[in-house]
Amino acid sequence: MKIIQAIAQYCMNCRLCEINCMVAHSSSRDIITAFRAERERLTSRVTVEQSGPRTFPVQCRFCQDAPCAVACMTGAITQDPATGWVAHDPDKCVGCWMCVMVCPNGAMARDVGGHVTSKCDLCAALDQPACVAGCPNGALVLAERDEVENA
Amino acid sequence: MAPRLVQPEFSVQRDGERCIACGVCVRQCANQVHSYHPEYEEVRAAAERCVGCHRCAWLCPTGALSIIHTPPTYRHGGHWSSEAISNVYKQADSGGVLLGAMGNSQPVPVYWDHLLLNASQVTNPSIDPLREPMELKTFLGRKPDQVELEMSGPEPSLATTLAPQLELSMPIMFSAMSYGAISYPACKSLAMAARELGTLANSGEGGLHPDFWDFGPSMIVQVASGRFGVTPDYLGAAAAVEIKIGQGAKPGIGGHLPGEKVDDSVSRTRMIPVGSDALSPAPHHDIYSIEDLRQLIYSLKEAVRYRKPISVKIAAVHNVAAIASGIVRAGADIVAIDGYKGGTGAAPAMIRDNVGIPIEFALAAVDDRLRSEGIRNLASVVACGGFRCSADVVKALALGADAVYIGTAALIALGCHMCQQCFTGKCNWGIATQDPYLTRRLNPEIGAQRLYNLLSGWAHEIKEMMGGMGINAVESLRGNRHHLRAWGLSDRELKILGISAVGE
Amino acid sequence: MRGHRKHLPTSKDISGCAISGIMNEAGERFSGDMIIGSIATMHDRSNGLGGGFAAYGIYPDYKDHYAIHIMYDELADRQSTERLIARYCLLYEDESIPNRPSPVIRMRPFLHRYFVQVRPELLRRHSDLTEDDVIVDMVMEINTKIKGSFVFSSGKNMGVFKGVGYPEDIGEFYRLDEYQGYLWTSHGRFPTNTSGWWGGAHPFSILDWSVVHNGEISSYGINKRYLDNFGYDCSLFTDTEVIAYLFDLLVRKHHLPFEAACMAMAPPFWSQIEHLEPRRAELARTMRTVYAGALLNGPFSVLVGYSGGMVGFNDRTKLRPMVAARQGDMLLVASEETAIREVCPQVDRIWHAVGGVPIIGQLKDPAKVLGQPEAARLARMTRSLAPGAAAA
Amino acid sequence: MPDSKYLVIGNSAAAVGAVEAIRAIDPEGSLTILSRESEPVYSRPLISYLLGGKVEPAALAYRPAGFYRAMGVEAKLGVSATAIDPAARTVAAYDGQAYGYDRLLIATGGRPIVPPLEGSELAGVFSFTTLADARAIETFITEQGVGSAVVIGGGLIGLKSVEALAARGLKVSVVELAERVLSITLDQAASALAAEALAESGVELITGNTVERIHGRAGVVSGVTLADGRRLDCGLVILAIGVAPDTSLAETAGIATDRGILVDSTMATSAPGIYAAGDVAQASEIISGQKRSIPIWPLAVAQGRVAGAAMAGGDARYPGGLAMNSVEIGGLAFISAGLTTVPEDDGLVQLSRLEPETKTYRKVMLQDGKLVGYVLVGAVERAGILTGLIQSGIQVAELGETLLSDELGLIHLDPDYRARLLAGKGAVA
Repeated sequence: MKIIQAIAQYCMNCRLCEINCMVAHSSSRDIITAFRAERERLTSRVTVEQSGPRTFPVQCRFCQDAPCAVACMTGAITQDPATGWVAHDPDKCVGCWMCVMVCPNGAMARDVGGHVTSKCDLCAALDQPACVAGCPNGALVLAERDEVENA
Repeated sequence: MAPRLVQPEFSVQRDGERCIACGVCVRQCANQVHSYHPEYEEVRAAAERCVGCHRCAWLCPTGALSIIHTPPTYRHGGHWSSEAISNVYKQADSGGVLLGAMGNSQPVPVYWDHLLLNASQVTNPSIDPLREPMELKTFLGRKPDQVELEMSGPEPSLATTLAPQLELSMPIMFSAMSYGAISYPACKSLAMAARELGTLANSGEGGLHPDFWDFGPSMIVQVASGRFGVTPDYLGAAAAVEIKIGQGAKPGIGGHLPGEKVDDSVSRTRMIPVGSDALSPAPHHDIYSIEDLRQLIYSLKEAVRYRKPISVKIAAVHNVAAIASGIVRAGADIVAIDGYKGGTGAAPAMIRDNVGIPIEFALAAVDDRLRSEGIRNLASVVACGGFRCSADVVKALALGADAVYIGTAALIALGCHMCQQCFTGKCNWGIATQDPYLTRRLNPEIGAQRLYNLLSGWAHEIKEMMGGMGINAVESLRGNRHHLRAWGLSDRELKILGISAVGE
Repeated sequence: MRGHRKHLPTSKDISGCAISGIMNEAGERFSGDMIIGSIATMHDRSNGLGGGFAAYGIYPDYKDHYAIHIMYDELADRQSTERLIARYCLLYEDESIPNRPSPVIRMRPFLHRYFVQVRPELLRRHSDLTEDDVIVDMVMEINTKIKGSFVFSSGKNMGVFKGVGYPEDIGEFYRLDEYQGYLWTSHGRFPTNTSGWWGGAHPFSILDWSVVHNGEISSYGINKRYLDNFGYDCSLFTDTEVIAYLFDLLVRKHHLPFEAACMAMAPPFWSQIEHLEPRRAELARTMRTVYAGALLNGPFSVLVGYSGGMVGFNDRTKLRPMVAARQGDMLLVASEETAIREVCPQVDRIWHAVGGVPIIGQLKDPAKVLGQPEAARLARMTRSLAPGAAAA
Repeated sequence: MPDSKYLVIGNSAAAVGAVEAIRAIDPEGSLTILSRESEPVYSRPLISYLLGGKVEPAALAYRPAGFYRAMGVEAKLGVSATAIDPAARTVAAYDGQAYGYDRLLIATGGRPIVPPLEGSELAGVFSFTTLADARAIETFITEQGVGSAVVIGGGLIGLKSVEALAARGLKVSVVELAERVLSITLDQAASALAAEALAESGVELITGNTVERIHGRAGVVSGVTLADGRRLDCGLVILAIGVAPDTSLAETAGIATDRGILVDSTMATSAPGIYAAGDVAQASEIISGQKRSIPIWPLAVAQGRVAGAAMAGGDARYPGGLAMNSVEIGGLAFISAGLTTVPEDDGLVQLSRLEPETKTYRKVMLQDGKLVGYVLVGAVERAGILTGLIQSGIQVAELGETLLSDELGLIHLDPDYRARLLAGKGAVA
């Protein structure tokens, strides 16, 4: 399956990926409305990490034997053994943060307002993930998971 | 010390109804104009730091930002413009030289805009480049007067061997911009685009980063007065070598790369210490007259075993025609003339705005002079200095240029917004900076594609204009001043340009 | 302005045209009737503001003399002109060019011809000069310096006859039916901006080169400046003049065969060159690179006459008409097929010229017609580059 | 005799992990589950959410309805196994049947420790480890109109029940023998924050004390007497002293046990064809390298998967367990893993930062340059990265204080390790 790859050398820390992610997963899907009326629930599923001048975004890697799916005690997170897809059902999530505890990528975001976790869903409903589409510098691309290169 | 008298030039206007305090502007402004105030959950601007680069406005996801040029409006005085007054304040504040970057920023005449192109009507059909071949291929280098054929064999064969030529898919190259003045990704964008387009980029005087040696066949390397990064391998890597005598933006003075822009990589490429200012002397210290230039030209020809053309680049100055003639006679295969509006990463503003002559006249004078001396074919003439669009290029070709160099236009394609602060090293577009936080902003894949797009667009326009003139090969446009007419110029200017007035 | 007055134009001549050329490659001479008949069929391609002919082999008695045809505004201009000629040449004969007054030919200049040879002492004094060079210098000097004089023909055993009018009327006027030549070319003109000066009619000629041409050369501006580089002063602002000088430069001075000269002027496209075999590609690339300024761009068909034959060729995209036919020893080339059929109803072969590919007619035995030295010079000019090289 | 290729005793995390792993390899082999609980597999940790009224009963389903059918499982729910005969490869069950097997998994989990305490037989005294417990407590509270409760034990189960009871509006007292709550999973500072959070939610916390006896009236709980003689009135007592591996079946079958059933890295026990996984098993632990029983959900699933794969002929290996816990107390999140307090021996480096005003606390423990444990309170977002670092065993000493930063990211980590993570290959090579 394809996941999102960061081309770190072109990540410029604008963090529009985070903003676009929040808007894409808001109920209004309108940036101003989302930030005005839904601020409490806005949770970016992608995090731009920074170390000195270097930055790059990290989001769910759809790991083999995804530890979040192993750890999830409610069955909210499940992994399709055939495709590797890791799904998160917020309706089943109770916010126990077990997945936060085990995700080695730090890619499980806490939606504190809704007391659930959220994770990258590759914007399955859109043509391409909002972060990829909105990256102004081509620093986010879709790549086969097995061919993802280091950031 | 009393407060500075210089006033802000820009106003940062933030639409409160649209700002979501996402902080993109805060993170993107290297001049620290924007700052987030968590206690009020709002972003504010320190407009006095704004250089008008528009980076924040471009990236603001809600379009909440407008950067408005609001120079101080002193009482209107015809002679004492606001800029003149502000410049006095600046120097009284700082005691320094007024620095400028990019090209001349004064509202001086643009002669290209006084020239108009011809098109066919009735007596001659225009050619549709979408249907007919339209050739822009250009060869730069020394040409003999004639081709000699060996007639003794069963069929005539070539007895003439051409001097080394640069083959360009179109008569447009990227002008010299050094690694150091511009960033690694900017250099890479230019090199990648040049290779993809079948034209050439120019290393400038900053040496060639090892990563770019692969692009050698698409590069001209410079030998300038500082000799930065010049090694036999450097000369060997490139398609051609250019001796830089002068630059249109700052004729008569050397180069100055501030130490802030000399990071580890730049230092290794230039072979100078990290953090040291890279100072190119005003003259080459081994060239004090034309015969010395000849020696350097031939030294370089020896070094490249006569396999590559040697170009000499000069600034367009008053007696440029005679100088160009001397350069051709000294053995240069290409003469590059950089006009008064040429760009730079840093130059004293007084020099930039007041020294030299416009490329239009310099080019016309050089082409005429070389032809009148019967040596026009001995060297190709490359014009540079402020080409803004394909029509400028077509006019330059018609005036007599074999090709043009574009610099500023290329940088604008890469995102440059002409804030003219290159010398600060804080280019928010990742172009004229070595700050690793800023250079990341230019993805060379995108940059190269944008350059490719720009020149593809220009090439298409040039073909359309040529087709209109009934010309299907660029050599028939080159020096063909019959397709130019001028308006609003004096007889004397017309005479120098060698063209007729509109209606003639 | 009176039409017969010398009026060197100051801006580019633009005109449409008819051209025709007929040659007997065996060197058999025939009367000017035939070429007049041919060009007359294309009456509608011209508008009465210019017509002319070049005829080769017409002066057998003076075949070793340059025949200088001059038009004078006033008889008074003769004096200074002849003094100038005398500086360069020895005069053997001179006369008014015979003509037949016609109601349709009006306001003509005085037309005179001289049979001359270059002063031997000039050649001795300037060892690098050929007698052709001297004649060219002389013609250039007369045409640019003397206000009322214009040399319009300067070759050996050939002559140009031209004026303002329809070509058939001009032919009638010059009594061309009374001349015998082995090669004739003709031109009917449709100018759009002419002053109607006789000297502005075509053919244009220098030495034994004569050029008739149809079309507008969009590269004119650079061709003119290119020729400037080599000392040619293109004072007539006509494409024809430029083509003539280019032929003179490429063939006479640079010793290129016609095929190579045509390749310089109408080269293959780069995309075609890429597909040539390497040696020919290199030749074509070199020709294009060196002779960039000689490339004739824009639509044209042109017929170049010289003592050894004629060369017809088109622009490389063939935007102007040119038809050629052979019948026995005859080669006929014209803008339209009718102009051939009219005078030669049955032909062995008739074809449309291919863009950029020259149609070359040449005397089969030039030594017999022109003498051995001239034949040797011409042999080089007609060497083929390689089968198909120029055709690419 | 109902024979199966695969027989699983137990029906929780480890059992489901095993079933799914078996089916990933062998879609066909017959598979039977024996479960002493009568419900389909449910999320055991959610029983406190159910009792607290935070989720509907339906939310407890750990796998969708039809899971057993989809997996081709014969689920014998409410049928306890009573004995294993390793020689005969049969399991005797409460229904009188002997279930034959080719491969057997013991996933019986843990049993609550019920101390010999006077009054523990009274109505209103409950353990809190099963859905049945939760339902019984809920019924009891409703029927008896219980207004206050005493929870014996300040560990995870105890505090979970406290959270649930408090959410139902009961006045709750917690009695913890140790000096602080969550003494096994948290360190002093974090326990203090937990105590603070408990206090803020109106819970009475009594530490360094214990219940001596439970009082009753008419067979129903009425209060407790503490060791210090204090008397607390209450209508409900929850025994949450701890849970022990339910090894009884294994022991009687002669399978090697310690605290739990001893297993190797494929979860195989000492008996051929018999595997154990989950809270009942005692598998290796990565920091000590010893076999330890770590009764947490993620490890139960992971062990179940390894066991299932091994049973079906796969070659999965258990990388070793790591103790870790995530709990919220009064809305404050606590996550910890590995070593959380400095043991006696030296060689441990401890970095910590406490910000009382924001109720955040971060601590990491390093040994030989490797991360061996952490405690996070409040700001827990980076917990997983730390967990991964412990599991990977890579050197992190040079990260220093960055380990305590909210900005800690893959960007700070060893490039090879980062590459592995970004390619979805997980923390353990």
